[in-house]
Amino acid sequence: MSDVEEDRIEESLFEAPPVGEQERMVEAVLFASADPVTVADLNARMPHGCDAAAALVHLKKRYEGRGVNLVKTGNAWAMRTAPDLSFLMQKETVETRKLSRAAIETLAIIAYHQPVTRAEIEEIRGVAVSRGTVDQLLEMEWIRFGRRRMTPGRPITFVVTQDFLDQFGLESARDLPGLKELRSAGLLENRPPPSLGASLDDEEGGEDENQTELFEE
Amino acid sequence: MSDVEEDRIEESLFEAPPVGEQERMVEAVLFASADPVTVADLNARMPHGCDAAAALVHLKKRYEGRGVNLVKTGNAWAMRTAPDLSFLMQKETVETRKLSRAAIETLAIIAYHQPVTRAEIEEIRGVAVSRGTVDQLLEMEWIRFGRRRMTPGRPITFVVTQDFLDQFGLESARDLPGLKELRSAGLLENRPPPSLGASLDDEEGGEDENQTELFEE
Amino acid sequence: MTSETPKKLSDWTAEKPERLSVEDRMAAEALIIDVDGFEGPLDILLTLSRTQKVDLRKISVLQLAQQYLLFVEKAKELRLELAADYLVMAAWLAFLKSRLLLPPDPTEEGPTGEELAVHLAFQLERLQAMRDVAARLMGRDRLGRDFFARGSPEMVERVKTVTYTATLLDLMQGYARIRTRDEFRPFVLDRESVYTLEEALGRMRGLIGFAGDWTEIMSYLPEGWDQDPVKLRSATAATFAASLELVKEGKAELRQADAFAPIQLRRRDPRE
Repeated sequence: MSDVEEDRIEESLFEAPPVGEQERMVEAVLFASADPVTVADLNARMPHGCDAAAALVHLKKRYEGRGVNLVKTGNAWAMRTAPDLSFLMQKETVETRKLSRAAIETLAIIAYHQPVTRAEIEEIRGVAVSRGTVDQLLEMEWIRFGRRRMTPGRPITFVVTQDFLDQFGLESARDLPGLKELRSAGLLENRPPPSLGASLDDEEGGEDENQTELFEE
Repeated sequence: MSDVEEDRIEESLFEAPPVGEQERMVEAVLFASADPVTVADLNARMPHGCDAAAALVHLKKRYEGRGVNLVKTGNAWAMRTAPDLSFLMQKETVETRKLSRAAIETLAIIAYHQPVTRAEIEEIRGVAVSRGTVDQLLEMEWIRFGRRRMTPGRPITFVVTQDFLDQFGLESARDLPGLKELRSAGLLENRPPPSLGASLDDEEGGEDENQTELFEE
Repeated sequence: MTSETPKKLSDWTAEKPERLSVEDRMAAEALIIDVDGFEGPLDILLTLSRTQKVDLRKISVLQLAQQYLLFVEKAKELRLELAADYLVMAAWLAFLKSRLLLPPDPTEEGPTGEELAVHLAFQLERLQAMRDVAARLMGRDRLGRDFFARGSPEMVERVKTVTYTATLLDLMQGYARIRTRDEFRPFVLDRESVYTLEEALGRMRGLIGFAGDWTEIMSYLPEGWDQDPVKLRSATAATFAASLELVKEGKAELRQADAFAPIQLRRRDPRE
């Protein structure tokens, strides 16, 4: 028997499970995992021919208003307890490390201005960014290195991670509170000081492009 | 005001939440808890007047046939993925490793000299062939047992399989390059001074003869 | 965030390392603002701007510059050591102040005082905006505080399948390795045409029992050894030597009728 024939037989033997069954599978996998699972990962784990994305739509609806909800963070899905029931969870609460003011501001700047270079963060805060602050955020895996900026010196940029989105219950960086208002107020622009020449304008152009790309993908 | 009076006021102020709400609470607590939770524990954590046991009955029914089930372990309750979906909790990873030197050499000898007995392989390699090496090649289905040799002891011979030919993109084992080609390809470069014994060309001649004979059976 | 009092500012964890000696710290206590609690000159400007109680876009940068310079003066009076960037800002603001006060000089290059002031206002507004959204961000429901992940995640069992690969090149190199290694075998005398005494003895011991009567020892030569003269000589010598050995052991008898006549061998009955 040739391989082609074998494959054909296998396919007919292992047809994709019914939709209801696929929903159960997605439910089980997401329920079992503490971390968000991507659609690609779900499809990889489910039998051949399954459509995890479709199953997720059904499942999300099923868990609406329940004590546990299906949430999307970045391009992954996770089960999380409903925020209104947090009062029941004192027992589960993990004492989180208090972030310094510098760290909180740096995090916010990276989230709203990403991808952003260290120099740009310093420009916005008007003060040098200490190594410790960036290290702490990197270590918490709330930020990570992004692409290098195509400007002289090719500085590395910072972007927020999926963990960050998960932590703050955000579906994507586009859902950051007040993002639209800030943008329409022009406060996310990397406006160069007027003393500097036109050379920086190019950089700004590239910046905006980058950002648009990041937030609209 | 006495304690009894206080309790009474509290009770009227904080009526037990509706049953549906209690079910949500139990759901969230069981989901987030690292360990199974007892009914007493649930009642203690839920607002005054709640009946965790009743909520559990509803919740158990809700999860019947789902990808996640409510299970009782000892006198405590927990959420677990449905047993029939346990296969999803396995992540299959395929690791590709390079074949060991012993296996490659054994395979090469079988390919060039087939059908060949274990004793002959050992004679050519100059060392004993471990059972594991042959078993591995058999398991990979790159070699298989050939006919028995019509000599004392009637030893079994090994030959390469169609899988082997497919893997190496060969139409037949005769397509394997001869020693002359190996040398012109630079694969025999580190040959020692030809001072000893028969010259390589003679050997190759014998070789070719052997091969022809072997492959024409 | 805007309601923060200077007192509270000092409670914030300072990002910069401690710059003040204990003595200076004591002095700083008296100062309305703990400089070390600030996150740079922009932060101070932002705090000072609050006294104007206006929209940051309508802020008087000139007034702000004056306030900042006053602050720096006071810090100097108190012998408070200010970091370089605070002094750089002071110098810059003094320059800005002069530009804002003097009528613009058309021959002078570079941005006008107005442009610089607008940019400073923008910087302040942007920093304030970042602080506001940072507060909103931190006020969001948080994982592990307001909503929770699975308490007892079920571990994904990893089933590892190992597949082995080899390329045709590996195979050929492997074979080439074996074939070339053969040429490295240690030197041994080529004994192809030598029939040893041991070989002859072994052969004769096996055959002698079948031959009851006198037999020529030449018939004990191994097959194929009588064609090549070199081989024939070696085999003959070995067979003769083996015959003598057998006689010595008392297992056979030898006889020869005449010089150069065939030598005959017979098994000797052990009972005799």
